[in-house]
Amino acid sequence: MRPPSPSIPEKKFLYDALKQSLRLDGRDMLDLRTPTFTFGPELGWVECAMGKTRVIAQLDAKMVKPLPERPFEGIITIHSEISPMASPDYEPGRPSEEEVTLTRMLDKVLRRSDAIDKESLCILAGQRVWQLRLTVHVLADAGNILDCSCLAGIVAFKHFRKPDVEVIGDEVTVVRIEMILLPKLTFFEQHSPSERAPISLAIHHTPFCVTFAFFPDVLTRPVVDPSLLEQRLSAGLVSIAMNAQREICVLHKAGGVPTAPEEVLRLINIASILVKDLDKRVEARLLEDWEGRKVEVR
Amino acid sequence: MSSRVELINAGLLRSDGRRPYELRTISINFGAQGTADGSVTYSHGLTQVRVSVQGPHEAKPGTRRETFHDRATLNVEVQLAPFGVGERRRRGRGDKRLLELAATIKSTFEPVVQTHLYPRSTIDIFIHVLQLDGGLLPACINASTLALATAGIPLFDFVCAISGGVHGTQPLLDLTTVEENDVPSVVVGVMPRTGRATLVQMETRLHMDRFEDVFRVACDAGKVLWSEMRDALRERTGDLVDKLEAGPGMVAVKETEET
Amino acid sequence: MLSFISFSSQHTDSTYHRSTRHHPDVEDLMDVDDDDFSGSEPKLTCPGETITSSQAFMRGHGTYVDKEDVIASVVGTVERVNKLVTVRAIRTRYNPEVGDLVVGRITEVQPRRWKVDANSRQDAILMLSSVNLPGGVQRRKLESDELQMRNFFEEGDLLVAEVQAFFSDGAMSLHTRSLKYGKLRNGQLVTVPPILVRRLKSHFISLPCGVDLILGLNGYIWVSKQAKDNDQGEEGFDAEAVYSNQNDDIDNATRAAISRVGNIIRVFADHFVPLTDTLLLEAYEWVIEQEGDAKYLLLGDTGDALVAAMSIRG
Amino acid sequence: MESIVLPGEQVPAQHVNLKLGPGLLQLSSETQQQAKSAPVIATRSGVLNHSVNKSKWWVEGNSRRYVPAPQESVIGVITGRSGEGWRVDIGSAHPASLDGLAFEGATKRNKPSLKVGSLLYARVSLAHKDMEPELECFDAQTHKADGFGELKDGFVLQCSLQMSRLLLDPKHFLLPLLGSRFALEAAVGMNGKVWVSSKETKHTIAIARCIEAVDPDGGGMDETHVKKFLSKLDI
Repeated sequence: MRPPSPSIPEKKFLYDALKQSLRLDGRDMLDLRTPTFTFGPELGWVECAMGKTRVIAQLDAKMVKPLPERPFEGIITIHSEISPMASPDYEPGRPSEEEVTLTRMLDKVLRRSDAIDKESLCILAGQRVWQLRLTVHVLADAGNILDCSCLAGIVAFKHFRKPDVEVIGDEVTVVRIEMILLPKLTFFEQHSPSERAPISLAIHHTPFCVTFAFFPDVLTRPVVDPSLLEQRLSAGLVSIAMNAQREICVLHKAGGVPTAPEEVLRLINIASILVKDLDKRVEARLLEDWEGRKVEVR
Repeated sequence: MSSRVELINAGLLRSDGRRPYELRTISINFGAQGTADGSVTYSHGLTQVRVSVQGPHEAKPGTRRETFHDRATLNVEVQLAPFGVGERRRRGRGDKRLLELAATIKSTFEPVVQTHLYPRSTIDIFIHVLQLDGGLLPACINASTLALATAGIPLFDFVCAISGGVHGTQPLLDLTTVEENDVPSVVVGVMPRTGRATLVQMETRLHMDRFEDVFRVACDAGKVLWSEMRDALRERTGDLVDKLEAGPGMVAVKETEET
Repeated sequence: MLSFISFSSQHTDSTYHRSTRHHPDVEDLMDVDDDDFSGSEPKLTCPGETITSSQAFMRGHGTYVDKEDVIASVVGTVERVNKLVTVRAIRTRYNPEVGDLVVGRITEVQPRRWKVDANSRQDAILMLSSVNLPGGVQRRKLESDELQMRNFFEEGDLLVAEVQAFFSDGAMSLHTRSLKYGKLRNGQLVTVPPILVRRLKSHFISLPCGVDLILGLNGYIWVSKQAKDNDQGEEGFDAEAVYSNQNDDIDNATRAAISRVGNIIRVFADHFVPLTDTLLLEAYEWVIEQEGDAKYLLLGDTGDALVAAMSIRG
Repeated sequence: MESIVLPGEQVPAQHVNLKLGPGLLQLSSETQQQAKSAPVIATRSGVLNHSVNKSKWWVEGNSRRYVPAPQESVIGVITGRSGEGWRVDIGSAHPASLDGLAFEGATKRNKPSLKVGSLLYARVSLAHKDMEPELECFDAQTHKADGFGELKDGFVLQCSLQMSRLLLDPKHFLLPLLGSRFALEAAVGMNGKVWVSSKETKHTIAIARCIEAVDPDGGGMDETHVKKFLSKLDI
């Protein structure tokens, strides 16, 4: 069943409020909900929350044979799922339109933007490469699951450490795969000179997705990071994935209210500023977490 | 990925001899297809798509739940002929790329078609891709615009879409497959009356300043396409009107009116 | 500067000789005079083109208003009645009006109603109370009738009916409460664009070759064997015959005539020729003169020759 | 005294005229005699409550799913027409139905004009586990509107069921506190929907945010914090 659309008073109130540049949660038109990250005990496990929207991303790696046509490249696969758990609006079974959009956008933002250096995932050309599997699970949908999922995904990539390997001839030895760092672990009981800390992934750049919602009234300016009600009542979304280097990775505007070219360029500019802040916040938070896991190897 | 083909040479000519802003030839054929209400075969360079529009009509019993009480629903289906692409491969109905393409086309036309005039009805857009050489989405969109117009479905405006890319710092328009594989590409759909964009899509990394260049050029190119599409549509409609007004039927109608 | 080489000079705005309406970006906004509409030349327009100012004119079908302009939303000819500006689409689904005669096909049997495909944007509705029930025209509807609705019409049946009224959502309601209307037998259905069927004095045409035609305004045309011309009165209302699913015996000559007429209509539809009784009659005579088989009509040449002959005759 | 019960836990509810509210179940027993003293168990987790004379017992939980009960006032959205009436979404498992005649002054000819998407303040007139709940917008005896009917303008927000019960408690601080700052209208539905309206958009937003902040299932702010929170808002 399609979810019942918002009632007439809700609709009217939201449009009126937006006309006065007021948002129901007290944000400014161009404010993001501050994302918070909770890292799990494993590296590459992150829960990202923006307001009541919550997404879990989990990354793991395993060794596989590379694809015959790409013998020097690792493999990245992304699974995403919106179950009825996120919101009763989603039906189990058949992938919903939202799910198709989310899967494709994650694929474009995280994989096809070449954020991760795939060649660095190669262990032994044509024989062994790392396969990175990212699973994105939407826990709660309170609007804008796309941005939240992309954020969770990229943070998971940055948080992850892959085990070091040693290649002797055709033999591949994983050096201490069990040395997944636990928080507040200060000391390793067993260690030998050959043990090395797991290494982070080679990441070219860090794309972040920012979504704008447009409204039917031409004079209402678009809002960033729409809440569920805003998203439902919007007349079109524009998603822009950018990195802190002001490069656009994905731009997706399909339909919705027609927008003047200048407006599109203005949004890109706004996105570039928001992305810079996000980048700083993510780096700081990752550093904080890493410090907390500091290991002392004697 | 890395190409050995020189995409653009010192004389600013592209691999197929075009200038950076030059578009490929467009041909539009309104020949009737079956019982469709509107149909068009649209080719843009070597890309060829065929679009049939059915409707507005009563929703099929199975999909009636998905209709709206205050507007028509659009249903877009895209099929890629296995022989139309470089590598012969059958794509099922569940192919994610085609589903996304269909979803994009659907959402592009939702605000353009005056769906509020047809509550509870459905408008079907069936797209067959016969040949593919870059610019698939723009071709589908332009052809759908024309097919919707010939089906007599009210539209707020045309949607004229074009692809663009950047090679180094040189913006290019209307990319072929070879170019699409190598340079960042942008698809822009404009509504010519207001010059506003309904569709902007980009999937590869590009600096925002470069993007601005190609985006502006593409918006202008959309208007040029519009004149081409409008001409074709006018010619076809004029043709039908002439037949209607001046053909043997009209003479007979006049005769009956006189008697 | 931009250069679009493949578009040679003929496409630039300055030499846009074919266009009669311009994009608002283009300098000369056309001015609307009274004779601008009444001229013999039909004015063509395309979606998104400004037709006139919304202050002086009222918008009708096929147009919408944005700010101060009346803008076309369909491709077709601009028409004006007093202050009302409409754009008539050339090819479109059937737009019903009360009193129109339509031919339709039953798509669904629902409680106390049938759904009828009539080439419109929604299926038409035929209420059980809007049909003549067997056993006399004045007979009241019984509960048992509701249970045996498929005995009257079932899915796939063709019928001729009249548009009676509209529902609030725009769907049309049909009725067959006349002896002229009801189930169709003994013939074939030909579909043409609805615009080709003009409003005529009568939409029931009897051709002298033993063929009856029903020109539905929705573009559905029923070509059938001529009914026996015995004037049935009210009392002669024969339930068996009205709702029968059996064809009468049709001899080969009539069958040939039916397919010949059907093919003539198809040829005319291909050439976008509006249909009238005289035209069809003359076309039939012409075809007989050619002494061809009915199927040759559908070959391009014969069809073209037919249309050409009809034009010359006019 | 507050006590927390879990599903299955036995509850010391004993009274000659025992009335059990939501979340409690008296186990069936064989004979009529025993029926009076049969044990009572909780079926939901929450805080056990009872009336002063210990005749009425109920469990106050923090669930969000509304289970309709007769005579409760609710806020719903019209989702469609059905025959002579409307279908209304009140957040329960099944849509409720509202008869077209269940309004003050409604006759067969003269029914209120409601559209799909209209917001209603109504009372549950029938709630049975095997039937769709039914609503009415008037007092069935007096045929007076009694404040029920369509809610125009304003804004409706979703809160926990517990919050809406708190708001209905006249002793609760929030609505009087807000009312002392600016004029406001509010309708509280037992189904966790609260309709608020005031002259200024920003006031309505402030009310909505305060209710959200106080909601025990959300922020859980107390009075002093709300005052601080309100002073920070631009009103």
